[in-house]
Amino acid sequence: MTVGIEYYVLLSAALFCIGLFGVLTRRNALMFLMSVELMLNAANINLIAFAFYHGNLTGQVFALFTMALAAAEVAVGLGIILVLYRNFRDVDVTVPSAMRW
Amino acid sequence: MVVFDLSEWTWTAMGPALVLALTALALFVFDSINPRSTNRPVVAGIATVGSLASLGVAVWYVLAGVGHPDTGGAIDLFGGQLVVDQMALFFMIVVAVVTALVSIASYDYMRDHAYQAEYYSLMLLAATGMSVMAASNSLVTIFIALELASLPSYALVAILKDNKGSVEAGLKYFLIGALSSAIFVYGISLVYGATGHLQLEAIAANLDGEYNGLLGVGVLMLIAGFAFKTASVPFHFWAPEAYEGAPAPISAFLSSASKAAGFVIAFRVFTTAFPLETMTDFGVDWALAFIILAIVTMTVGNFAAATQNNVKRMLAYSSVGHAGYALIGLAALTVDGGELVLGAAMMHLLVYGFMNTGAFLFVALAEYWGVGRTFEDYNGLARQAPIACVALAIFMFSLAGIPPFGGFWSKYFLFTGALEAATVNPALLVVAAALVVNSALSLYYYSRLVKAVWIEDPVLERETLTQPAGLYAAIVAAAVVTVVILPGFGPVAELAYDAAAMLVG
Amino acid sequence: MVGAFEFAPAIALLPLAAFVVALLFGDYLPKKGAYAGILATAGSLALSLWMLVAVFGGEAYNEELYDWAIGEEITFHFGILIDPLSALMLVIVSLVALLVHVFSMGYMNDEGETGLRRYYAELGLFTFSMLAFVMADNLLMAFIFFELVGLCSYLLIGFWFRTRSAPSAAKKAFLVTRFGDYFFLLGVVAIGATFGTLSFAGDASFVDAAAGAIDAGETFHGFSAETWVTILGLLVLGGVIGKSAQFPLHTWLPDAMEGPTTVSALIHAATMVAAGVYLVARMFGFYALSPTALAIIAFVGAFTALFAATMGVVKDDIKQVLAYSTISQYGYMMLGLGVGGYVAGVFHLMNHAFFKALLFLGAGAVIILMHHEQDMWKMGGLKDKAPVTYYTFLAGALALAGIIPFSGFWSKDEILFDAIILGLEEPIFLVAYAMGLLAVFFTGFYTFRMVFLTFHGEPRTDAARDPHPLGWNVKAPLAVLGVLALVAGVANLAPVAKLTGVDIVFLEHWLDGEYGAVDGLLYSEYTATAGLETAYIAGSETITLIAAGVLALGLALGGAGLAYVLYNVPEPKAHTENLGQAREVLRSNYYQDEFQVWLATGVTLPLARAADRFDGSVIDGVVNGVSSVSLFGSGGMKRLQTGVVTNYAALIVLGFVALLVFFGVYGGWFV
Amino acid sequence: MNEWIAIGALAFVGLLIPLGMMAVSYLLRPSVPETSKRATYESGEVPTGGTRIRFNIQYYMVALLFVVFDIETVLLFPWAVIYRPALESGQVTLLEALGPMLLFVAILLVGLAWAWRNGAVQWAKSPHRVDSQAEVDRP
Repeated sequence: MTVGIEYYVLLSAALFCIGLFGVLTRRNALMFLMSVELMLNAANINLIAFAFYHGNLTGQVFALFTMALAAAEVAVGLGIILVLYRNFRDVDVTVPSAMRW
Repeated sequence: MVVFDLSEWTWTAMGPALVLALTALALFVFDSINPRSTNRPVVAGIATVGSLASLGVAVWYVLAGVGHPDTGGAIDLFGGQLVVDQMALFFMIVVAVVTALVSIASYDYMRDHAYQAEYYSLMLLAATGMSVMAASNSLVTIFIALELASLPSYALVAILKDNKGSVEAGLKYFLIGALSSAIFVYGISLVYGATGHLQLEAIAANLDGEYNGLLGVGVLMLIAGFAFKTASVPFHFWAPEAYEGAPAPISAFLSSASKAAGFVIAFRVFTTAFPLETMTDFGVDWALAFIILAIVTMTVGNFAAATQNNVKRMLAYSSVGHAGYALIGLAALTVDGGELVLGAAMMHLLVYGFMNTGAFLFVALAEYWGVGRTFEDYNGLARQAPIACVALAIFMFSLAGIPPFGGFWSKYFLFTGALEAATVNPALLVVAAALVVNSALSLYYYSRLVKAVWIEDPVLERETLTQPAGLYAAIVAAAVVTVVILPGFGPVAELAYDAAAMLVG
Repeated sequence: MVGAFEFAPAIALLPLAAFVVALLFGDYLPKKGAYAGILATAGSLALSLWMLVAVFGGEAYNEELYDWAIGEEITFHFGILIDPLSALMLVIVSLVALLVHVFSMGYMNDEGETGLRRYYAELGLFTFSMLAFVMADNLLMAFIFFELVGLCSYLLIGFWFRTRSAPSAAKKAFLVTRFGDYFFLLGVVAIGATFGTLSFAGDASFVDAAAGAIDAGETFHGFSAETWVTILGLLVLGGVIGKSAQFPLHTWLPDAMEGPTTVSALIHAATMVAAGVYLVARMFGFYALSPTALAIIAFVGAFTALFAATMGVVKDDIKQVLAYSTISQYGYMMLGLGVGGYVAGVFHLMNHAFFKALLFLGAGAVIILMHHEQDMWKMGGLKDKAPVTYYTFLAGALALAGIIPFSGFWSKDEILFDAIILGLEEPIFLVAYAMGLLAVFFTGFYTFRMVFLTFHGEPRTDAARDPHPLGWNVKAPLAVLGVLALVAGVANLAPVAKLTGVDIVFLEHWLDGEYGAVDGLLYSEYTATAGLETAYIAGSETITLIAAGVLALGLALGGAGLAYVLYNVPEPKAHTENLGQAREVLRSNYYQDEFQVWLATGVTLPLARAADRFDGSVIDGVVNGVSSVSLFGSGGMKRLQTGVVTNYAALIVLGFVALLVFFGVYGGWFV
Repeated sequence: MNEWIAIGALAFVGLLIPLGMMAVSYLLRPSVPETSKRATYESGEVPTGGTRIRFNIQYYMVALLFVVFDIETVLLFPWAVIYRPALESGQVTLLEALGPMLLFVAILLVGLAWAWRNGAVQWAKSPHRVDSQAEVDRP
């Protein structure tokens, strides 16, 4: 039984929305980051599913790149969260709000 | 004309980006040899020489006609993943110029900083990313280059580790950036789903109207990614904070080069992969999206800038406003063409690269002096530093679009281009009107700064101000170009129009 | 003679260099920069003469040198046009400028004036601007330098800016001429916009374009081409009327006499005022296309000639008399041009430049003699004490009055002749002719009234009894100009030529391209274009010629004779009382100033007040409202930036969803 | 669609059972809060300190390096898959096939060398040194 392409899209959309929900509600920087990773992986699901659907490998290869870049992004992000903690003694993303208006 | 044959070594067409990458690696190697040294002259020197070399190569290529229709047209690399044409070279020049100016200025600004080599190598890596963005011709390369440009930028904004402002800015920039890149890559996946390809020409060839909804959402998500990179409303929220909190040279770098790079991929993607005619048939009228974005961005940017008290933040918002002006380049594209207005947007980005970089570098100078951040703190600076303040006045008036300076011309061409396109699409009249209204408003807050510097009396007595050579050199160079670009506008305009014509035609 | 024209820019640039030198180093130079000016103008004169010789050798020059603004529709450039007309004018201007510079040493330096650095710098700048104006090959360049000479005039009239009257006169001159220039500017813009070119000559001249448009029967803005050309011509004429002090914009010139007399000689007699008339001559091909414009020029000129001459009759100040005579004489030139007498007009322009410069410099000499007294009633009997001044002044006066054989006679006679032959065909021009003719009488009268009051009779004050001595630098320019006033008429002895058949109409050949010329700028072509019909008394040219000449000469002699009777007595009395009511009218210059002041205060001021009130309440209200609303909006808009990154994410998502929904519905993706 | 109903039903039941049990127990149990009940349960040990303790920064550094370098292998993977077929096809030379990957690895090596030289893989002796080390890490 082949699963229809629309279900993959639905799955990835659900994952994307879960990630988005996390982004909007989590105040912990790490959770924020994880939520973003969810969104990226939602894209990966899409890419691989469509690669299968279209019968070319472009999407799969791109998914690999996305993963690598996501890792790099996490690395940079963790560094920033580290200095955030050092400066604010907290990893709550809503705390640093000195610059506004 | 230099006769230059790239047929054997086509990858050398990426020369400007390669030079930047090699310079970044060289800095890493240099720093690995003696990690504890902070040899500022050598490090800053390598960065400056590297970026100037990149500029030199790019200018040489332009003069030699690389990618020009007369010499065989655009050069495709790696199966069309990269393409080097005149627009690519044009933006490589913009990136290299800004990088060079910022490198020179950083020599003084970052004088007490511990991570010298890291700072410059991150900057050059980001510049490499931007340079590659200019030549990217596939959503894969675009995404990779975009991330290559973004990731070092996040680190650069937060590089003042003990400065709460810098860290806050870095965090916000990073979080919004991560969110935007997730949206962007999801958009890519949707476009891939709708067409089965990621290479831009292949996408255009495979638009069959089967999955319009998918395609439409995907295109909107791509727009979101570009809007983030170019700091366009509603993806601009990171910009005021990031520019305000970051070290001022980095603000200059991001608001000029990064923005230009964001625009170049937007130009390329939307003209190459999504021909307006086809897309309008499919119900995906992206030009309309850009019209809305342009108007909103201009208005929000300029209005928010009008009542700022912090100079850097004012410049940050004005940078948002200028993104709106440049968006006209895409908004005014019509089915019949529009290379004029696209070329005008490219010119605006070039001129902006000088005047905005210069303006932020003046802020860097003020921070170097430690005079403070608000307009009042800047009062009467002209008495102590007339040269820099003349340069500042030039930048401000050019940003506002006052005639003799470069900023006027590009804005003028944008305006006429929008009016011309309005004959096809009346909505552009609104855009043109918004351009005029916002320019008028922008004059208010730009001249406020000039007034503070030249007319007002200092609130407090200041000690004599030093004249850091690097910062001064960069500021004066930017000011000189902002002025002399007027007589030089012929060739610049020609190049921009050629580049735009290749893309649209 | 190859390459003569390569040096043409230097003609103008030399005085510019003198300006810079005088401005920067004037205080350290001997004579405060006078020598720099003299050297520069001498150089210009030499080069101008070279140009004259080159043109005489059959060459001409029309080059665009530098494009300073390139557009799609129109390109603005600087260029040089040297043809017979401009070559002649260059010589006149540089010669008079040179002589005035020399004279200035006597009039300004030797009299111990201060601020001479400024004086010579401004003089240099003026000479530069004037020469560049003369050489201009397009209307915009001409306009630029037209304005620049106006500026210099303003500066030099206000040279003694510490007095009360000089600054006010300077302002008046500036404003009145600017008023005319405003129309000129409109004309320049309109011509450029209509024809896409502003060149005087060459393949792409607006004159050709206009002629082509008329031939093709095009229409512009709902007007036929001919009407439109008339409108354009009249717009440009606005500048001419202002600059050449024609009615009704003549009121500034008498006041301009507040400047140093040398300035009056150079700027307000020989050159700048001539710029207006020169401009008409320069674009005569354009005016020739429009008989209406020509007729208006003729009537303005004729009326001004008579009107100013009558006012000159009652003036007591020697410079005032000369000022009104200047206005009057330029009226003659306009009359000449207006009736198609291109050669006559240019001829008079040349002669007038010489004899009026002479008279002004003579007046300057008299003022030196009189220890800076200008009231003629306080002079008298200077004839014996200053013979050089007297005889040169007399030569100028004879020329001005138009007494044969002095130069003024020949040119004025030619103008009147051209007017009458046109008037005989089209009687309306007889009115213009009559005004011109009548003015001859008044000219003769006031000229000799001035001569007799100044030089004849008994000295009436101590100053006149013991005049201040004069230096060589005062006498030499007078002598040169005196000779020229006598002999310049030889250039075009048209009546003699017609009577005797000897070909001595040198100037006519000169202007008709007998030697070098630029295509399209020829007298004969103008005549052909204008196509004015003429007729003669009893069908005979000779009779007409003699009748007109005798009539004019007789009137001039009559005027002079009346002056002789009334004023050539040891103790002359003011006879103006005999004029009764007319005296007051004349003395008050027909209440022109009062009228203009009334126009300003009675009409313009209330209008301006109303506009100001409108501006203050409605416009400012709207503007201030807009700005308050903007700033308020700005305050609101920046509150969007809460500083909390989660809010940003929410707003981004919200914005994106809004776009998504809008485009989804708009593009029908979800159907 | 039909075959998915079973899965959906399974998921529904799977969620319903634990939720229902928690709801029932919430309704039935008495609520008597006291200190020992609210204390953190640490398998019988007496809890000490807060929930958040600072890890040695080197954990983080090494972990980060691992993540970054490890993930780069995913980029090597597709290359490895096509390397041999590409060479056998004869359309690419050894240099063309091997060169880019060597370049890629070389760049990674530059990064690794830099990280090494900057002390990223240096193991700190005690947690106390970490903070001071971080301060003196750079002059």
